[in-house]
Amino acid sequence: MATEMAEAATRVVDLVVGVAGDTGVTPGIMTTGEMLTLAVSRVGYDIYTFQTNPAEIKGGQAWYQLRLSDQQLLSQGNDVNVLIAFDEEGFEKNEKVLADGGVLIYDASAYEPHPSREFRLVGVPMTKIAREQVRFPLAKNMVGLGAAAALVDLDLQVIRRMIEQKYAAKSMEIVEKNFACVELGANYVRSELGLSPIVRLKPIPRPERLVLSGNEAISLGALAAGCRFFAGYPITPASTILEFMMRELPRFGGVALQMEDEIAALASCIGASVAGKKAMTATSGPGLSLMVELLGLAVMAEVPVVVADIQRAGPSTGMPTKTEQSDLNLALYGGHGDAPRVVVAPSSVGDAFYTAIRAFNLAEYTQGPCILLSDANLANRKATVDRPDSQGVKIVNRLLAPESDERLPKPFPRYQITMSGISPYAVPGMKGTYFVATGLEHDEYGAPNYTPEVHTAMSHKRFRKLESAYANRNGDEWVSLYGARGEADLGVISWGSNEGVIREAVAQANAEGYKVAFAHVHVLNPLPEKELKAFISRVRRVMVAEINFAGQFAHLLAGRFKIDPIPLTKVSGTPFTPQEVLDGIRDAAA
Amino acid sequence: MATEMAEAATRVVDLVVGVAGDTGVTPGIMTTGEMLTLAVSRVGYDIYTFQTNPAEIKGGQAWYQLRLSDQQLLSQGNDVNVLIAFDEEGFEKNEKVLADGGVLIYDASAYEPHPSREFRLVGVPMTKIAREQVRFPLAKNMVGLGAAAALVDLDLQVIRRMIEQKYAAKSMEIVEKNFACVELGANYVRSELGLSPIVRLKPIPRPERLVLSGNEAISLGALAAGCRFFAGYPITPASTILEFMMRELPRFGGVALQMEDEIAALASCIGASVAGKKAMTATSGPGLSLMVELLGLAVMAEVPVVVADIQRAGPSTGMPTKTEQSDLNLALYGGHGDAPRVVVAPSSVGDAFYTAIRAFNLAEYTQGPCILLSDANLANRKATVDRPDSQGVKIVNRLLAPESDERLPKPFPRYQITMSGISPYAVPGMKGTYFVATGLEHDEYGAPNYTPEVHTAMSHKRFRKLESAYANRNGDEWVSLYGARGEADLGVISWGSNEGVIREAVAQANAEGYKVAFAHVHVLNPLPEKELKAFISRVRRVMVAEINFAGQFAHLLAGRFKIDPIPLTKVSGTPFTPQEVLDGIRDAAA
Amino acid sequence: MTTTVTTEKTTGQPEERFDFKGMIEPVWCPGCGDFALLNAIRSALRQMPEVERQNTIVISGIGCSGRVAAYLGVYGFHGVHGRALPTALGVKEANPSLNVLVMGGDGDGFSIGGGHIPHAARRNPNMTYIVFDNEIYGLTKGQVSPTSPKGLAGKSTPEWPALEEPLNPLAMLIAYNVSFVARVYAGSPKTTTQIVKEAIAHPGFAVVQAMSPCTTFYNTYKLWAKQVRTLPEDYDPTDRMAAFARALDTETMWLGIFYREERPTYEEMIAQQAARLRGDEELSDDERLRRLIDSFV
Amino acid sequence: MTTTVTTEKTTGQPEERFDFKGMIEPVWCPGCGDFALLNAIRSALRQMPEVERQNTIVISGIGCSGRVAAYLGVYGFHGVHGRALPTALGVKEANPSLNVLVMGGDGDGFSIGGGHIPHAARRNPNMTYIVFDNEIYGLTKGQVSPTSPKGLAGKSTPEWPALEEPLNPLAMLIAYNVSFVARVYAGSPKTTTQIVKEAIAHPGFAVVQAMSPCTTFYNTYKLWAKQVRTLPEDYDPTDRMAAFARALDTETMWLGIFYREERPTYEEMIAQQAARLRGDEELSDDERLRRLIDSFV
Ligand SMILES: Cc1ncc(C[n+]2csc(CCOP(=O)(O)OP(=O)(O)O)c2C)c(N)n1
Ligand SMILES: Cc1ncc(C[n+]2csc(CCOP(=O)(O)OP(=O)(O)O)c2C)c(N)n1
Ligand code: SF4
Ligand code: SF4
Ligand SMILES: [Mg+2]
Ligand SMILES: [Mg+2]
Repeated sequence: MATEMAEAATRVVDLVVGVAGDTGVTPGIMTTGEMLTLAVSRVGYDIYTFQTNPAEIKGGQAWYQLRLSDQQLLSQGNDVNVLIAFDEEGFEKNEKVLADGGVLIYDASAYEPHPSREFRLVGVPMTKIAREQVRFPLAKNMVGLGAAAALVDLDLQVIRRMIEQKYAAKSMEIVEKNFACVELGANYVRSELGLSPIVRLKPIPRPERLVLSGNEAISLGALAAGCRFFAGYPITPASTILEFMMRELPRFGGVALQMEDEIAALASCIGASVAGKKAMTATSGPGLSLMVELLGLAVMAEVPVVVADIQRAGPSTGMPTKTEQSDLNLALYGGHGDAPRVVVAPSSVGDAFYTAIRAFNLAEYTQGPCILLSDANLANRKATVDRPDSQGVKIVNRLLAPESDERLPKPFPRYQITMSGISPYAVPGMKGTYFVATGLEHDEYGAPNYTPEVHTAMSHKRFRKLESAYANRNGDEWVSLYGARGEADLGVISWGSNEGVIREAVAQANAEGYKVAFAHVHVLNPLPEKELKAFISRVRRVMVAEINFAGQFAHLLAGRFKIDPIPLTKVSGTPFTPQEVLDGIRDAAA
Repeated sequence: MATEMAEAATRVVDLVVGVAGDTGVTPGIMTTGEMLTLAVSRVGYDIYTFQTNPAEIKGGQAWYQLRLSDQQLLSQGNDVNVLIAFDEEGFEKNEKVLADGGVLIYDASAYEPHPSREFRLVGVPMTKIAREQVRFPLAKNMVGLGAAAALVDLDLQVIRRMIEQKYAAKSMEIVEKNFACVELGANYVRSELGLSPIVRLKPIPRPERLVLSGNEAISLGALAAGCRFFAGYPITPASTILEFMMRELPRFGGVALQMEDEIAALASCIGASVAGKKAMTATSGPGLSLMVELLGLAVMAEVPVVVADIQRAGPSTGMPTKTEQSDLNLALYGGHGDAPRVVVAPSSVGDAFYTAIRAFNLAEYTQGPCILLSDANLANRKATVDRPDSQGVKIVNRLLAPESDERLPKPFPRYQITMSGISPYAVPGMKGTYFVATGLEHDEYGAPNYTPEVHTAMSHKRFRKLESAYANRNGDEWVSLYGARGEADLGVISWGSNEGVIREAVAQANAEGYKVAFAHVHVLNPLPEKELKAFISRVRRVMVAEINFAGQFAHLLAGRFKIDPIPLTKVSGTPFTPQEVLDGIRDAAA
Repeated sequence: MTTTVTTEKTTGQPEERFDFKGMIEPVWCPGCGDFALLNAIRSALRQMPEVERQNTIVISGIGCSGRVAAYLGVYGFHGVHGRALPTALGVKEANPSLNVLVMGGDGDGFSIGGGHIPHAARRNPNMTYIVFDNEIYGLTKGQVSPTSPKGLAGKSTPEWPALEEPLNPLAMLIAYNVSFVARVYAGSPKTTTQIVKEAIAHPGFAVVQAMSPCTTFYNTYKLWAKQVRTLPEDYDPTDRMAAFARALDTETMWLGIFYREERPTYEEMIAQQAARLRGDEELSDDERLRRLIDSFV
Repeated sequence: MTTTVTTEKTTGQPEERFDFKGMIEPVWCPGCGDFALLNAIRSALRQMPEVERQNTIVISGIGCSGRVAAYLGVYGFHGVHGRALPTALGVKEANPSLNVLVMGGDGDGFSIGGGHIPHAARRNPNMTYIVFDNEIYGLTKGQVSPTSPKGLAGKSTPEWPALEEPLNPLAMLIAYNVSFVARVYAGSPKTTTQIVKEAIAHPGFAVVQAMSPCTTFYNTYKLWAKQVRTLPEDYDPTDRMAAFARALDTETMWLGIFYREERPTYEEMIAQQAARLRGDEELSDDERLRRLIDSFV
């Protein structure tokens, strides 16, 4: 496994930069972070970001965290090495994450920090420079960006190109003013303060890579999978998928609709799929809750459809801007009656592209709903990813019946009982294969039928389809294994966006002498029984890590494999840090 | 336990009567069964019915099964001893359940049966008698009823009183004609055929008891618990609760509304509860699916509300007239985020009254939603039950804050963190206790708050409330134990309407020499851990019996107690028969 | 339920056309108005040579009327209660060449599903929605519906007659600016066939309120026979104010086309916008995707 | 978010009345129209001596506007998106003595929650619903709403301007026969206060469309300033046809009371029916229950 190597590789550069402040006072705090991210990535470094938006509608404390390295990054990191804090509250709220001896870049015209520990203080009069030297006070954040660039020796021309991309369409004057701020910030650090860089981000020559957010990766994956119908309803943090699809799908001859609510959104996707198109909707918890009845319809009527649930902290409206992995139970069990469905989860930004494809493949293969469980953390954060290999990827289309001879009509067995449970589908428009898709229990021809025999046979069929999907996964990796091979003292199991963080922690733990293995599960239903059984049998104790209160995945595994896992849970609205997982491993191993 | 005695008691009378036919051809097939049921109950016998309605909107084969005994009845029984079949299809469809040597009463003017086994044939020209002798062909079912009455030696005057109760308001002529048919049917059997009764239902002197259906028992229980607001939307098999409450609640100073959909129904119940009333809605699977988002709101905003889900066979529209216990997962997990709620299930018609009260008590105690899981089988079937003891029952009301001094306003800590998790509630109208109930994460005062500390503390609080309910159950029996005491070879665990059937089968199995214990669980969340642990520890193997495909309860128990239970499931849309459970026990013990 | 097969004739002359009968027989009660509506719709379809069996799909909700999806022998989707309209929108926009018919009851359409109508109207998809209105919940056995008259004692609640004013579906549809609004009556099959044909032919969103007595739970044959009247000859269906006035006149059950207006269909607008977005360059989907991915470098 | 306490004055003379301020400060963007509406509503409440703090409850949906439930210092319920109306109905029928105010956005009320309005209208509960209409989805950052003008490019989809016709909320409300229909504008605070007072005083279901520019995502101050006009002096709000005609005139943003009618409230009808059902006999609930149970012997 090549990845094991990467985990062990020593990093020459590994730096975490945090940007903090009140967006009402300093507009563009997120832009500061994003530009730094893009610039760093342009010169060839790996990036991995994490951000929290304020709860206020406008204004409020925001946080943008960028980790960068010359090696592959698996997590947002732990402590921050450089903190850019535009206001005092921004500093005080985040002081605790600044590493001992770290660098604090602050707006010296706004406040004087009173740190409780030893930091390197880099005071730059950002407001003053922007107002007095450039007469553009709005761009004080750009002074901060320049200061940071100087400290990491980043080529300012790369930043200039970012600024041009963003503002050139508006006006070149704005470009010039913004860049002037950047230059003045950099100069102030170099000349006035006479500081030399703490690292030098020399360009690394390598093939260009993408900088994507999780939601962008899901959207691109959907397009690659052949999604040609999308319907949604705005909701944080899923709206950017709706917006992406509204913008791009028409270019691919598809249709994207903003519907009146989530129920209508899923209903229209089901309709589009009945008409033969690959269809998807994207929502977050409250929307998924509303879709439950229609999920059951897709199961019963056997209609392929992908539902992306970008989880946020619940229950109810909860904390819309915070992350959580607490919709697993709803994804698995949301539906009255026995309503089996496929559930998959992307593990990283790069993986989100392939997971979207997997979701479509499984929905089309099983002719039923597939829920894709991402989360707010993955949705918003950016990471460098290799150009996805859209050619090499396998695309599955639903099994189609041959068009029949119109003059020899026979009833079309849309719900034919087969070994695999999969029955050939006919697309409206085809001749001779008329059928009625229905949410009533039905015989093979779709006629309502409430006999014990038919209900029993059809219940089996609906579950069997999922088993067939597992049996036919053909080398598609439903579980990724990391860490110790063979017998291990501890086996960590996780799902969703935690993969990278846990890989990092597990690598560290093994480096410290613990014997820890890690299984990351990509398909949550049907569970990859064989792989997990094998994993469980070779570890002394299982720990299940997830961002929710109840230990939802732990409970699922306990029931399925009759094990008593140690839960490692977190309910703070933020992702795990590698340190937290490492601490968990140490506790469990102790 | 007195019940153990009853199980062992020998029955002098134990008879199963089935009524079958096409309701389009013979109207009043259900009425035939119902009248027989009421009459038998009036003379002091225990009754237990089971019925299936045709799938057609009008017409189609219906089935009404009545078991009667001089001892307590726990199930609908197995084979039928007397079959009244009005048409040939009715006979042929149900011939298989008629016991060898059983009695077939048939309409000799409609068909001649060709039985494949040995039965006692009682042909009565029902159509002819009704048409020619009474000139009231509509009442041919009454001729059948009379014939059956003669065969069990039932006092015809009791039937006459039933007929009067039903039709006297319409016209006495109809009463007379109906009763004439009954008498002629009875006479034909006695005089023309010269048959003597197969049993003699002599009146048993005992206190009058009620004949209730499950839905009636739930409705009455809700009224006894203090329910004063109801809102619903029609759906089979829950509509009769809506209709009951619309009829009766206004008399109690309450309000019952038929809303525009299930979402509006639960929303208005939540609103009524916020205003201080005890509120309930009733629905079936599709409706519960639609209520999922609002269930989460009730959890987060901490609003007591009872949701009765009268399960039918799913998924989706499924088989609306058939029974199933497949909404357990949805009841437990239907909600995004970690959204704990109480789930209870009535085990019999008599228990449904008390379970409704328990549901309200737990909803009010925990200040959150309580889902009551009944099913189509329980909803419709009638049973004799003792007059409920509405005086002796404990009624719990939500914890209220004292009205505060208006001139000393302080913020009211609606969501105060307490040991039990329960915070005092203030009813709008009270002075000085203003608060905003909210579905956003919030601090103790209800102000939105997205900090890790608050989300963690509030998540704990929401779960802690359920633990407190369990700790404070105060002698309320959350699990009923039957069968073998001490060590047993097999422990059956079940929930919902299966209790009686399994008790009967377990008693039989123990009589046959097996060592079987039975734990019936009344509260499914929070699970009664202590009782179940103790039960599990004293049985060699656990078998979980339930009417669904996936073994939903079995999976729950497996995860919670790390056991590997034998599932005994059924997906035919009908309840277990005692024989089926007995067979399951024998297999498991073998 | 037995599955019987309707033998199909070859297409060709109208009289040889497919009879638009499904594999299964209706399960409705004797005398139910839905039979007459079904027949009238069948006749309409048979009389429209442009309607091809394989390109027609009926999307229906849940209710007695919802069963109709299975009775026309074309493609069908018998979905869940109240969601036929957004489901149908998905079908139509996914494949605009399909002839999409939506059917269901007054409860399905105006109660649980009522929120979807104005949003369909805003888009004006070229599809036809026929609401089988019996002013009652048939399938669930006689509860009042949103069009039940005030004071109606639903079968099951005789002592608690409805306190609610009935909706005025036509007034609502006109306020929503549905581009074709009509009412028909099961007791007038010829007009029904005629108006259903016009509704299907209308290029845009057509909604037909189809009055259909429920013989079992609310038998309105006699009542409605006295109330129905055809809209006058000189009635101008392009006058929205006049249509609204007519809709408010609830003494008479006016039959006919209340309102019609031709405006671009949603499919047309989408196609136009898509063409603009795609630009002139002929690109394969793969190539488009590659370029899109490249924009994230 | 900090929790600050508003000190409360003793009730008494209007100027000494509770100021209807909540514990927490609004989180809205600077200049948001919701501020002006909030102030106008506050003034209305302060000027109505019959409105008592402890008997007033605000039920709101989700959206920027939905936050208002916490800003008035009375009882509040900030529920889920789109369900404020049926929630409020439950509150009102459970305790008719409460003064029930419902508030939320155009998306909340006309999109996801739109299906509930006609059914509230049918019942005519005595409560007031104020829709903060900014013709945009504010909280979710600028997507088009059902009242957005056709062709509006939502902030996030500049290349895909809305193809849908906007709803006409007033026309809909008049078709639903809402018994009090009005429109106000955040830029006209005095009229707003006046009309909100009339809406609250109206014995029945009152709906106020309250135009409220979203400075961040769709700043309509300039546009609307040109469009608003107060309904003429001689306008007759009891004429439903005239009201409909006025609603269809979308060139002008008419402000004022479009329609009002007094008819029995739902609470009154329920009370009447309940009295009839209970009969004259004075019975305790226990006794009633005993009798009901006995009827099942
Ligand atoms: C979500 C949901 N709620 C309720 C039902 C039960 N239900 C089935 S049909 C129906 C209404 C029937 O009335 P209508 O739509 O007028 O159709 P009709 O039977 O009168 O033709 C209802 C409430 C359901 N199937 N699904
Ligand atoms: C079920 C559900 N779907 C979506 C959302 C996300 N959401 C929050 S507010 C809102 C709409 C906001 O628009 P509007 O109602 O007009 O209020 P405004 O913010 O403009 O005042 C949406 C879609 C949600 N909270 N719940
Ligand atoms: S119940 Fe009424 S609507 Fe339904 S089939 Fe029978 S007559 Fe028709
Ligand atoms: S986003 Fe718009 S509606 Fe929301 S607070 Fe800001 S200005 Fe007001
Ligand atoms: Mg109807
Ligand atoms: Mg808005």
